[in-house]
Amino acid sequence: MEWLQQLINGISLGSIYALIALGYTMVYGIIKLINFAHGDVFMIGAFIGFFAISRWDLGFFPALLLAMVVCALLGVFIERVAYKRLRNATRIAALITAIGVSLLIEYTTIFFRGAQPEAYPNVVSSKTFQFLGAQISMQSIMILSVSIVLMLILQFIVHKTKIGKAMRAVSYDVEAARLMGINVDNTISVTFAIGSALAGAAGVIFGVYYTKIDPLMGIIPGVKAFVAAVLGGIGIIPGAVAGGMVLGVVETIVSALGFSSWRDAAAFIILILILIFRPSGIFGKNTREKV
Amino acid sequence: GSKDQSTTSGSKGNSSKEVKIGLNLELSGNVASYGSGIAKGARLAIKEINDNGGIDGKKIVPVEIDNKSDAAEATAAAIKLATQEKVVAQIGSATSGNTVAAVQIANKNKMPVIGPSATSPTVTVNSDNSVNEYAFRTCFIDPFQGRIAANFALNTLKAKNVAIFSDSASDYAKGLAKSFKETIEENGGKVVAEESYVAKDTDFKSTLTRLKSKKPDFIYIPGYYEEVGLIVKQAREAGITVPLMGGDGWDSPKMVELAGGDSLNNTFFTNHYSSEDPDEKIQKFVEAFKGANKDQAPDAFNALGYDTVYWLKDAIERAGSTDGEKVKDALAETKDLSLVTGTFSVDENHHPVKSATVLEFKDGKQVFNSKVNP
Amino acid sequence: MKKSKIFWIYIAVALVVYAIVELLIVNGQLDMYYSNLFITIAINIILAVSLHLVIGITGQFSIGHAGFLAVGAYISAIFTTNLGFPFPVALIIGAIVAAVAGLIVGIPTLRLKGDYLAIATLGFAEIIRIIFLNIDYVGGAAGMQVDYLTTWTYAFFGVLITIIVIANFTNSRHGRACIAVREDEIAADAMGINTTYYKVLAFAIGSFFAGLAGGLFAHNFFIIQPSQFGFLKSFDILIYVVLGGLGSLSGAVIAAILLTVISLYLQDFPETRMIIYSLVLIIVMLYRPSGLMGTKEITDFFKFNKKAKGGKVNE
Amino acid sequence: MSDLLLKVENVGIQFGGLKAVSGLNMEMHAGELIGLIGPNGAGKTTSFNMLTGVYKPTEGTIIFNGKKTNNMSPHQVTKSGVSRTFQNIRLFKDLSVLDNVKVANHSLAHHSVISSIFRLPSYFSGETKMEQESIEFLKIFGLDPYMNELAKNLPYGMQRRLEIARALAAKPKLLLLDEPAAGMNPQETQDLMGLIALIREKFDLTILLIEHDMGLVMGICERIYVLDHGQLIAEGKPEEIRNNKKVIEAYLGEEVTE
Amino acid sequence: MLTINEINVFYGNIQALKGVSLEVNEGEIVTLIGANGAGKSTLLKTVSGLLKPKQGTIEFQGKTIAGKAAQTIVKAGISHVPEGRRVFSNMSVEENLDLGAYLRKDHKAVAEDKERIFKIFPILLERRKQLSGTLSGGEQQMLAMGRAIMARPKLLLLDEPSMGLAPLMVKTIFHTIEEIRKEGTTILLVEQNAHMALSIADRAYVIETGHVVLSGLAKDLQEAEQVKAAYLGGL
Ligand SMILES: Nc1ncnc2c1ncn2[C@@H]1O[C@H](COP(=O)(O)OP(=O)(O)OP(=O)(O)O)[C@@H](O)[C@H]1O
Ligand SMILES: Nc1ncnc2c1ncn2[C@@H]1O[C@H](COP(=O)(O)OP(=O)(O)OP(=O)(O)O)[C@@H](O)[C@H]1O
Ligand SMILES: [Mg+2]
Ligand SMILES: [Mg+2]
Repeated sequence: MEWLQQLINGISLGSIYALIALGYTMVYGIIKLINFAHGDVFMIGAFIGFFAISRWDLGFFPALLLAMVVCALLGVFIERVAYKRLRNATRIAALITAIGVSLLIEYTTIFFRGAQPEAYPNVVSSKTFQFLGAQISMQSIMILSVSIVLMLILQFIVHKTKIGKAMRAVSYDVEAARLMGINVDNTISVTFAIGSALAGAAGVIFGVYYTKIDPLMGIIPGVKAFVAAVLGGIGIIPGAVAGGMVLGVVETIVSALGFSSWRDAAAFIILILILIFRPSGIFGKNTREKV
Repeated sequence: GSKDQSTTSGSKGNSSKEVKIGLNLELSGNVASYGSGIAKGARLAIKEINDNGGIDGKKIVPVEIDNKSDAAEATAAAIKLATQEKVVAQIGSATSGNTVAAVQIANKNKMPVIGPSATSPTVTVNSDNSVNEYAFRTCFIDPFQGRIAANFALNTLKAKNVAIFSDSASDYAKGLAKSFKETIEENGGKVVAEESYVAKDTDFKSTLTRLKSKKPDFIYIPGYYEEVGLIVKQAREAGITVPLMGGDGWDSPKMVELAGGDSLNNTFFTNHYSSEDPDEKIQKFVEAFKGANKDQAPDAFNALGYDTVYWLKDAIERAGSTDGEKVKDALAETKDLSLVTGTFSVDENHHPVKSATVLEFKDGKQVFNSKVNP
Repeated sequence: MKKSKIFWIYIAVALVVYAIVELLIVNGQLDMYYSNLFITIAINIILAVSLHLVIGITGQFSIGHAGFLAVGAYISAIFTTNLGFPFPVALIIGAIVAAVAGLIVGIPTLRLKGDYLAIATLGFAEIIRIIFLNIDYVGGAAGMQVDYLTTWTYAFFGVLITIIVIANFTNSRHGRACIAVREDEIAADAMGINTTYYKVLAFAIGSFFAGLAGGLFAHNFFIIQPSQFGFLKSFDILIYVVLGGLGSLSGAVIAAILLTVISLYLQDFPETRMIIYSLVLIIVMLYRPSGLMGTKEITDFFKFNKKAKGGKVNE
Repeated sequence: MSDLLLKVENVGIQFGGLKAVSGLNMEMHAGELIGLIGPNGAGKTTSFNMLTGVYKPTEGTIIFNGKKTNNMSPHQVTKSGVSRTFQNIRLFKDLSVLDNVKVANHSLAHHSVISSIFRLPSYFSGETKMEQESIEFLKIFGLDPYMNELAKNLPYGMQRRLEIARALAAKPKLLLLDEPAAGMNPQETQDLMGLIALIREKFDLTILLIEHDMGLVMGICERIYVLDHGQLIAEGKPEEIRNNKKVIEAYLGEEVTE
Repeated sequence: MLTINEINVFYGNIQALKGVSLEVNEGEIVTLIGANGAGKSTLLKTVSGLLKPKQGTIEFQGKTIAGKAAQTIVKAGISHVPEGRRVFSNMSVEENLDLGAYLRKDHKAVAEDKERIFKIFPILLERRKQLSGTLSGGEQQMLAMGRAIMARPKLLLLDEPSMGLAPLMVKTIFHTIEEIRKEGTTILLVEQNAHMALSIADRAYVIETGHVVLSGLAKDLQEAEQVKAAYLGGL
């Protein structure tokens, strides 16, 4: 029973990682940018949700929507101001800029409201029910379903819709995409908007689930989401969910065995092992460069 | 770095009409919330003192430096405060490690350092038991709180099989856990499980599930409210109903918001004071702090930062000088000084000797339970 | 042999600078504040230059350099503080152990490419940090108190040796092989270059000097804690290299100096410090995406030769 | 005929479900100049990749100079004496022209890392030797005036030539050229033919080349292998190939244009 | 149909086109020949909006297009098959073709066009689901042309379509070019294979180091000594 409970714990932790990793992998998949600011957009989303619920008395869903919209706009703004100029620069230059943007968001937030944490109000039922002697909370079921639904939607958008095809075309060859009549700037903006809206949604859900939010809350989940995305095969949407789950379950198992102070190390060890045996992640196709 | 020329005149800001005090704090980086908590308390105290005419007529001029929660930066900041700014004394840092980093600098430059929340004994006492002349602290030392909690668990709550759940990335939490464990075992109790988490974690369910299966009748959770709030909430959700207890890191109005009032029933913590204490000094502080900080109620860091400034003021006044050596002596000779976080004297190891209060949460309110004298 | 003469001129200039600073320190004209600043700059230069070899020259996207810094710091601290070895010996042992750690990390991970390599190196650095966090012998989270032994002399010669070794390595057939790996791994392989060997070699040399910097770092700050070696520290080092200009050794040096000074200066603005710092970072990258120096070296401006970088040897 | 240099026995490779090459048999003797032709996608480049260790054949053996090279990595194959150019030019774009050649010269000098770092005498002699030799190669290709240019700044035709120079600097016995004349106009192609003949003489090379320009192939190759759908469909002298039914049908088309 | 007037184009400080003027009439095949680096590709890129001319004008069907965004120019009816194929390598052959029709809304006609392309290039049908990055060089060239045709352009810009193709394929490609022209598409063709290009073109321009040095009817140029010597080789 304890182990069933632990498995459930692992999956609910994993779905949080999956949720954040989805937006990460989406942006990465299209413009190959390790968007370190993703975790901070996630944080902003959490705060927007917080203010919406506790100061402006909105319900959970309106707050979620508001956070997604604001984050989408923020994401587009960041892209236009900070990343657009760097499209032709080295990837590493864009990475440094992303680190800069991440610090900027974190410390601007601290500047305006301080570094102390905030506690999310209780808006979604935190009921739990019993299943074979294990406890499952309504909230974790909600998070898991949200992650999976979003994954399906994203997968559909990217692979089946016109804008999705445009996104993929842009990701492989910007110039050739232009020649197809694709508006590259808009396509990238849409990508950022979707990715950032996902981050915002994840922020609100995170806040509701774990209660505590603070201006630096995005750093660790940001890195974990990156790990999850890479585990699954970066750029691959179902991979983000799978990677998140693997990460969540591994961390839980390590803690359950009594090695909780090693759990981050274990997460990275799993990552490295998987990469050694499958250098492009669980779902990544190991396409060798054709010479 | 020669920002203001007015202070380049050598003798420690003594000559002019001001008293320079350095604040070497974690204002960014991973423990920014502790450092800025101290800063808020200290700023309030400085403002009050200056509004009331300063120290012996001299205004306090704070020099704030952000050490980015990093010991190397804290060292550099201490050097700057001592050699460039030539402050009378340094307040900070929030963590023991960052304070230790400044201590050698302090000794060399005769600049007293007071760590408002540097709980580790090593801040003031070296491994060879010699005392660092210029190092002080405002808070309890770790072993003290751990001992009180252990006695409380054994004697008041009649616990036998206890568990410990502490922050392995915090020397504070580890220090408390260590003395708690020692005291429990010396007095016939049994530690059935010892688990740890890492600061900034948000998900503790797996370890809590594991703890639950060990069936303890009391769990000691030293750590800071940021994580403990979540731990208490998740523990109750996981069906852990036994009493939980922690130290002064629990003291924050956020604790109730994070954990929820119901979850906090049957939890206890040791603290310097109770913000619910009707004592005039305390209530005055709580009101003033709320007034200055958008109605935010103070936490332990705020209170300690506040008290540290007043303690320093007291010492400078008693020394009648801003000379580092004299201030240091005055700090060491502090006797029965009454501040918000208690009335204390300084012992030969530069530990403040003050009584601790055990508080209990009842429906989201901190309720006085008992007082333990050192 | 004209080039080797120039080499000696550089060395002579460097030694004169060293002597002047040392004199000022001994005479007390430069107080602790400045000597600490110079030592910090020196440490950061060593870090920047060592990572420059890995990223700038060999093109391997490593973002876990702080891990090797940590190894050097802890190992050398153990050898001086706990075991009573002389400081220089401890420094070398720290560097060697860091190089070995570099080999252990490098051999399995350097098969990975690009971002996969990045996250793997970041992961290894975190693992190293967590290991120290869990070892009570080195104080765990509370950290380890270390004797204050680093002086301007140690720091200066650390920098000098690092730069000479890495510059000489770069300007040899071995360095060229590394650059070829950076430019096009498949073509390099087809030209008979053992790409794995050179990647691992560059990584080990880079780790060695990061370890050296770690030794100097540990003994300059009284205390070391695992939290000082997190990935944000790795990013700081990465920023030196990229901001200076990928592939430019002098760029890495200049950026390390500049950013250390800026960071120190910003201590006076605690509230806005990180905001200003991040804005500087973003603006520099936006307006000079290839870094301050691009791929040029400072010597290029003295037009000793005007060749593409990495190909400077024609003594 | 002189010694057997390369023997390819029943070599094949599979990518997922696709058999890109199968049952390939070839023999090359020292000093020969041989063409490898075939329709697009026939598996020519893939065969090169197997010969140079970039791909590992899933079946068969490759014996070069008496040694089995199947499982060697590319740099080992190169050291054993096979070097190549690429269909899509793969120069070290941000290196100077001279350094491009020096990279390929890598194994000619033997000064160690230690000797480089400490600038021991072997370093100076080794580097000097490499530099002189590299310049010699550039001279042959008329590239010496551009030796300090970045490779990416060269015009296309020169880049192709530089790639050949670079491949030669690795001192191969067998040189593999993948569409060396692609993107060249007829005049430039003519010059290239002369150049190939020249280096072959001068360096005692055996050459295998892939090319779609029939003028070039028929003009200089002594023997030709024809691949189609991964299989050898013909082998012989240019005359024979030109009139081979299968080849005409699969590759050349009805009237052979020149 | 297309009128280029005195354009100057730069890469940074390097001037690649120096006052080039050129005209393409409706229904024509115009070819552009010249040595490597003469600026042929640059010219095509400028027409399709990938580069912006510093000076000069470009008009397409009476409307000025110089400096417009590439997607606007595609919409106006110009399709460009770039040098080096530039297929979307991690997408399947079919998806590449679909992207060619990105701006089109007439789904039925798009499907028909796709069938037609599979008829012209049967190998593409065979490789329909294969990722285009793993196609051979020649296969990719066919795909790139097919993709451009999918846009049903009025003017097709072709940059060295015969590069790297087998002789039979070269014939197919040139045959296809003529076919496409017959269906009413105007073509501006850049070629190294000057023989073939001149044999199907109506008119031709010779371009050298950024200047147009010669122009005229294709069959006249075929005879011109200057062209023979430089571009037709001694064959
Ligand atoms: N890495 C790979 N993965 C999958 N298929 C591949 C790979 N490399 C080559 N192929 C397939 O193998 C076949 C042969 O390709 P190859 O490049 O050898 O052709 P080629 O004869 O060189 O043609 P061309 O003259 O057009 O260059 C092609 O159908 C190609 O799609
Ligand atoms: N991205 C670029 N940056 C700088 N210079 C360039 C760039 N692209 C082309 N050039 C230069 O512009 C000139 C014209 O190049 P262009 O590609 O138009 O030639 P081309 O006639 O198409 O030659 P080819 O037959 O080799 O395709 C050349 O000198 C080339 O070096
Ligand atoms: Mg090929
Ligand atoms: Mg061209």
